[in-house]
Amino acid sequence: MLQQAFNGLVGGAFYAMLALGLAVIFGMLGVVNFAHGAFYMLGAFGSYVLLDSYGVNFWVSLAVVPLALGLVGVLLERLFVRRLTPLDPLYNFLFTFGLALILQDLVKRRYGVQSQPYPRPALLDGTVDLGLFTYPAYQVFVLAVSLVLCAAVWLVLTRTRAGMIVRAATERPELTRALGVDVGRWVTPVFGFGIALAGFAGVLAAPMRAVNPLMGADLIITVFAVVVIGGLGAIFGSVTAGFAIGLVSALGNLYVPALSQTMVFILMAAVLLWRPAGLFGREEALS
Amino acid sequence: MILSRLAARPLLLAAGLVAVLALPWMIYPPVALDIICWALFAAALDLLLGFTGLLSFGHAAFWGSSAYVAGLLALRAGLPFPLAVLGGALFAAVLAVPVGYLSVRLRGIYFAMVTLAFAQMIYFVVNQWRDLTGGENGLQGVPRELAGLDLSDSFVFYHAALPLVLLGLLAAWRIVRSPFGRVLMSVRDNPARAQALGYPVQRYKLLAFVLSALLSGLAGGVFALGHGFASLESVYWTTSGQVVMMVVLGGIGTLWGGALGAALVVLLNDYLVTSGFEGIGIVTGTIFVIIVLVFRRGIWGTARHLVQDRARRPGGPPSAAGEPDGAPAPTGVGSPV
Amino acid sequence: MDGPVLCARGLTKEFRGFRAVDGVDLDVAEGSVHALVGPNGAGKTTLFNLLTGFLTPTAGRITLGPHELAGRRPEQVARLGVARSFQITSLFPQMTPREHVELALAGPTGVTWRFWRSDRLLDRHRARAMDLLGEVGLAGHAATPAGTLAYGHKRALELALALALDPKVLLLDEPTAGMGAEDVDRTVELIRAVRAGRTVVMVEHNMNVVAGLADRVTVLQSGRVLAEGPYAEIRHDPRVVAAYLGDAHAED
Amino acid sequence: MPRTDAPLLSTRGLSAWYGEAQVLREVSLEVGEGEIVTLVGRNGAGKTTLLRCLMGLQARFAGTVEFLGADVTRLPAHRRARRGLGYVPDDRGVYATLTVEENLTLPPVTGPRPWPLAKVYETFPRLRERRSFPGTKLSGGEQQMLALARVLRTGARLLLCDEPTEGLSPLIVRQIGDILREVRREGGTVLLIEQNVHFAATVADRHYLIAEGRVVESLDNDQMRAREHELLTYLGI
Amino acid sequence: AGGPGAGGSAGGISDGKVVLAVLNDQSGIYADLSGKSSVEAVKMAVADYKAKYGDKAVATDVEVLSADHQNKPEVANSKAQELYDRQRADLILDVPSSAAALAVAGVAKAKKKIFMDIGAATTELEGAQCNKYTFHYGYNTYMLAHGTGATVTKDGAKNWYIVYPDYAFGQDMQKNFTAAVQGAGGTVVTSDPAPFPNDNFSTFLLKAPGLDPKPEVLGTMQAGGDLVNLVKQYNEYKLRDKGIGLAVGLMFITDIHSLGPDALAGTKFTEAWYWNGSPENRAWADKFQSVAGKRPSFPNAANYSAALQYLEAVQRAGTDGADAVVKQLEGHTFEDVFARNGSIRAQDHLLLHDVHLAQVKPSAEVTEPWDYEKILSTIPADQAFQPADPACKL
Ligand SMILES: Nc1ncnc2c1ncn2[C@@H]1O[C@H](COP(=O)(O)OP(=O)(O)OP(=O)(O)O)[C@@H](O)[C@H]1O
Ligand SMILES: Nc1ncnc2c1ncn2[C@@H]1O[C@H](COP(=O)(O)OP(=O)(O)OP(=O)(O)O)[C@@H](O)[C@H]1O
Ligand SMILES: CC(C)C[C@H](N)C(=O)O
Ligand SMILES: [Mg+2]
Ligand SMILES: [Mg+2]
Repeated sequence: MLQQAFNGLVGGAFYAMLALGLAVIFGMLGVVNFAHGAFYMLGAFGSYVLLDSYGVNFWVSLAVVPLALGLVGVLLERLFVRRLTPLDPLYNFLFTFGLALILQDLVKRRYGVQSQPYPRPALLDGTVDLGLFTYPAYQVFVLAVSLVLCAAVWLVLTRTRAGMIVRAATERPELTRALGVDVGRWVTPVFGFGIALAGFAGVLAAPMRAVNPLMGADLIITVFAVVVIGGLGAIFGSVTAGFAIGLVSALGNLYVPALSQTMVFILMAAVLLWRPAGLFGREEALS
Repeated sequence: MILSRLAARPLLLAAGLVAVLALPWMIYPPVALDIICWALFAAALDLLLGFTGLLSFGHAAFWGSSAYVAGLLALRAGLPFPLAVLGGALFAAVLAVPVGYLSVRLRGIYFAMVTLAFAQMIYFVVNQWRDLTGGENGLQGVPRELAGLDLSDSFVFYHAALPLVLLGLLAAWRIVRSPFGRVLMSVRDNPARAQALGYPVQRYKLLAFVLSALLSGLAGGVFALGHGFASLESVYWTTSGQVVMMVVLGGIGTLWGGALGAALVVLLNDYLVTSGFEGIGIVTGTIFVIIVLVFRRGIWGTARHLVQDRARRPGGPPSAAGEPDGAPAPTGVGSPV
Repeated sequence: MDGPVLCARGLTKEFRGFRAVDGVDLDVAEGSVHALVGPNGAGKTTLFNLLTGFLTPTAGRITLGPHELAGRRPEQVARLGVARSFQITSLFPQMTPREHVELALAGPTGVTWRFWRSDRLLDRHRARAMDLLGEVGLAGHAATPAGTLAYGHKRALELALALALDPKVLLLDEPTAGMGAEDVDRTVELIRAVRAGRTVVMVEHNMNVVAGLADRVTVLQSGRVLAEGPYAEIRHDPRVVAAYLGDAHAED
Repeated sequence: MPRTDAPLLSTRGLSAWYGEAQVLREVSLEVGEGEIVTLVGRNGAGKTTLLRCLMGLQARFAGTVEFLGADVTRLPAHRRARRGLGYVPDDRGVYATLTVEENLTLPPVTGPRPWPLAKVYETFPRLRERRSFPGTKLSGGEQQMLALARVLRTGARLLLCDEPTEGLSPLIVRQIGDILREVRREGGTVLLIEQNVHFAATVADRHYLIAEGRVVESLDNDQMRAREHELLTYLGI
Repeated sequence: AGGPGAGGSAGGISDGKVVLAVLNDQSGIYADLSGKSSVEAVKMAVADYKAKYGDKAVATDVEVLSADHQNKPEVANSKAQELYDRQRADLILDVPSSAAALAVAGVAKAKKKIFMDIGAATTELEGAQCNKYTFHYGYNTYMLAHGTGATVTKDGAKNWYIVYPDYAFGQDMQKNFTAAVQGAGGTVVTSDPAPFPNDNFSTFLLKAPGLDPKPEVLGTMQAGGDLVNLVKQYNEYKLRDKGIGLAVGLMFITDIHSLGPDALAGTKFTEAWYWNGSPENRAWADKFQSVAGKRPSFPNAANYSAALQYLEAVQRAGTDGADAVVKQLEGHTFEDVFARNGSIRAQDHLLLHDVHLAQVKPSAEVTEPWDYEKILSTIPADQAFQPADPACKL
């Protein structure tokens, strides 16, 4: 039971990391990034291609792939997203939807739909004894890294100057400019950073999940539900909801398997009834 | 302006009617049937997106659930084709009540995400409830008959279905050009103002949602019976995405544009299926991205814009299509959605 | 002028601990023009939002004759006969003034639920709509999309919309804001004309307008009522002078 | 204070619009180094809009703005701030998601004589007391102090203050007056919007009278005092 | 090929042309295991047929078409109609994904044209939804479950824990597997439905060792990406070391390639055909590789065989009239590179042929690319498939 709960947290780690990226991008730019799942997939594929074609190992990929995807994000923001942000947010939603289709099919065309092999890094091949039970080392690693990452992003956003600027720019972009902060210079990297987070989650997923072009497509919809539960734009809420949903679905699989797929959505409906803006959401979600 | 409108409308109407009647001669009847079904679906979605300012990304739930219910009514209860379809549409409308109730309170993008999630929930239910739905095998072997007449030939079925679909399109048009539709547009443009005028905005949105679901269900039911089965695909989120794409391609808030978009997407798909090109998503995705970036009015909207004088009232999406393509939003004021 | 038609008792609105409106008691006498003045941020707009259901009070009661208004939604308040204009013009940019007014007139009749009827059903309100537009001087612009109207005309349309609801109580949030001197005069005349048989509450920073129109003035400060009385009286009230009108003003 | 030859800030033919409403009409004015200048005029006259134009926040405008001898008309807001324009917005502009201290340290230092944090806290002890509170948990008056303290900390050469005394108790108002005079003593310059004519006359060197988007008159302190009554009626209060 | 109603016409080749259409998934999840490469396989069959009969060939002009159904039953349905009606197709081949296959079966019945399904697994095709013009060729859920379930149980793994995806294919597999295990004297300790699609199976993997009695084998009915997820995680939890073996309900060689042989080494499964299973297979696989550029999966070979047997039937019938060809196919027994001891059962049009129990080699034993499998035993044709379902009335 304890082990199952732990296990749910590992699953939740991916929801949390993806929800975090979505929330950062949304909180800062007001963009709901439908292509987030596609970038998660690209993260996993990127590390596969690096390993398969260039022999680059997992650890290097973990640094390089998110960085590269972050740059792609920067380019996207500069070239397209920026043009649409002054308009209704729906346009960026639709834009990223189209983008997701393109990215997914490009990978499909190049590598096919079959899952690609990606081994666990040798260092993390074993199991670790956690006192109460032993557990695969890689999963412990994933959980630890995601917790650290979410905490770090949270800390960066709450405690550092960068985070302060991001929060300030989100709250009052115009005034923040008037106080001498180049908000635009921060927006692009933040978009890139959100994308990099998706890529990072993808690299982490490669050794334990099927690496194929479709891996992000269904996941992202569940993550949307997670983010709605947590409160869109609420970073803390999104991350917490991510871990919580992981936990709930692991236990759901165990006790009520028939409901395990719909559970997230039922939870979402319940939360919406009770708190229409999500658990940690602000009221601006409401009309 | 009034005069040219009066002259243009019957002309366009006649042209549309001729096109629709000639369709199964010009293109393969099952494809023609697909086109009119999707056209109705797109019009139903546009009722929400273009005229109420709500982007539903979960309309597959209504199209698909109606497909299953219509299929079951024909298969298990032996209902004749039009009754089965109406039953499906009614079911979709009923389903839309709780879904709409929960979603309609949320603004633009939040609304889109929540409808998407609800639709995914319906998808899982249909997938798992195998005894009723056939699960991933789909609901197969749905008969099509009317008063003892076998309609399984698609050319015949097209003509049997056409009145229903036209009725649906007419209904969509009527709703848009009704007192109710006027309120919807005012809600889209300025909900606070509509409220101050005494309109219960949420309830109007909910009714619009239900009507849109009803018409989507009508389309989905015809589609299912036309194919002789209902499949999981019909409740999958890609279906929701596809219909949004059709509306955006045709032009948000143009009603007929959706039909045009539907025809183009269906024909393009039909072509790509045998073209040997493996990246259908690349083609459709690229077209979609270009439309969103460059021709936000869509095909119909751009054409109408070119034909009409600028000063005339543009029908438009929540905020952007009112201004020139690519122009930034008006100074200072955020969009109301 | 009879007894109060619109009353607030202990009306309070808190935003995350911040009291924008703090225990306001307000009595608006039937048939009067009641001005609400006070420094920016005093809570005037918030008070309007409370009175019209756009905000739910944290505490307090609002009564309109026999009806309790607190907790009702905006459209319900509007249906009970309280109409408002917005401080910042709030219209449907793609609709013509005539369509605006028709929509406002049609609301109470219930025809707007009839999605199966032609929108020509709304034409039955055309004559009345044109009358109203004439009253506010917009007859010549009845068919121009509102988005392209001049600012002063938009303000006039705001007023026409409020009038179309045939309200018992008309709430005007800075009706002369953004208007040139002539427009201000015209609007003052207009309000004077439409006040017959109605009660008007208005937020206004222009003291000339207040002096010319208001029977009573309530001065708000920091969410509380600082003073209340006829303009001639409160303009000499030392607290009002200190909080709002300024020291120098009392001397004249 | 005498005016120096080249004004620190000058505008020529500034006009501004919101939608179709024109709110500034051909405003030309100058502020010399070391001066305290006020803009007076009734609500809605366009004073705030004028400051927004100077700060680069106004979307629709025409005309030119020169600062430190250079044309900054096309410069975005953050670049102007970096050149030494400090802004106190009329809504105080306190961040809810930042603590009081973060609110103070957010803007970068841009001028020659920044106030160290210690000095800020010394001047406004209430801010020190509440430095770890979210900014908007402060009372209105405290928020006003915070907004002013925030630009003092940047050491901006020219402070653009939009009604910095609004909602403050008389005691604090007097303190604000002292601070502004101190800024001037240290060589700083202030352009100030002020409704309180009395206060304006005690603190400022010169006054621009704004009505319906125009500069109708430029007055020195003596003229201001002499014509106070006339002005008040003109201002419409 | 003929227009509507041509099904009954006797003698000769309608339009002077025989048209074979491969309708399958060329861009979606099944694209890699069949897809366009099966079109190549069918062309090989045509060439072999022509080479065999030369001037005596009844079908002198044979055209091969292909279309992508994108795994959408709606598309498959419309396209099938169009292929039969407009493209004059006499035969539609492959159609993976059961929903699409059942949809096309309906079209074949209505148009009275032949459909030979290879890619779909459902037994409905030869059960309640069977019809005169539809043939199921290669494999089905019964054969997969029965082969692996019965054999592995007989080999000593008595206690099973089954995890299956909660949708039609998985539910079918679970039912068939349980029957097979029990029929062979084993026990299914528990079977759990898993969400589909799913990328986190740890709940089930963690639960496995704690079950009572402890299962000796984990039977997974997942396919494609889900299977890959499950196996990766199975290895992470080191279940093999804990004495829980792995048996897979449905596995294609492409899946082994995805995971790498080591991830699956020792795993048993039922294989309809293996490219390196015999010298003949290998020879054909070499030929295939020279045109398709890769090693064939069993659906590739099955497509070849189906096309070939269809053409042979045309040859025997002397016509491409559907009814005549069906008559030739029904009950026909034959042998080709795919179908050993092949026969087409007349009652339900199911192809019976020898299938194999295969095991994944560890990479140490892999001597050349794609050489992943070891054939353990052959399940003879008459035992590999279910008896004809009485629900099927042709
Ligand atoms: N939604 C809100 N959330 C938090 N605070 C609010 C909200 N609305 C208003 N306030 C605060 O309540 C106070 C009163 O605001 P209100 O708009 O009522 O002032 P007002 O008297 O109408 O001012 P003005 O003359 O500028 O229109 C202000 O301090 C404002 O910041
Ligand atoms: N964002 C806006 N959109 C539309 N109109 C605006 C906007 N901001 C200000 N206005 C209008 O522009 C005019 C000038 O406003 P501004 O804020 O510059 O005046 P002000 O002199 O600062 O007044 P106050 O003394 O009330 O601060 C006013 O009529 C105001 O209503
Ligand atoms: C090709 C396969 C994996 C089987 C497929 N799921 C079917 O239902 O037939
Ligand atoms: Mg106000
Ligand atoms: Mg101002």
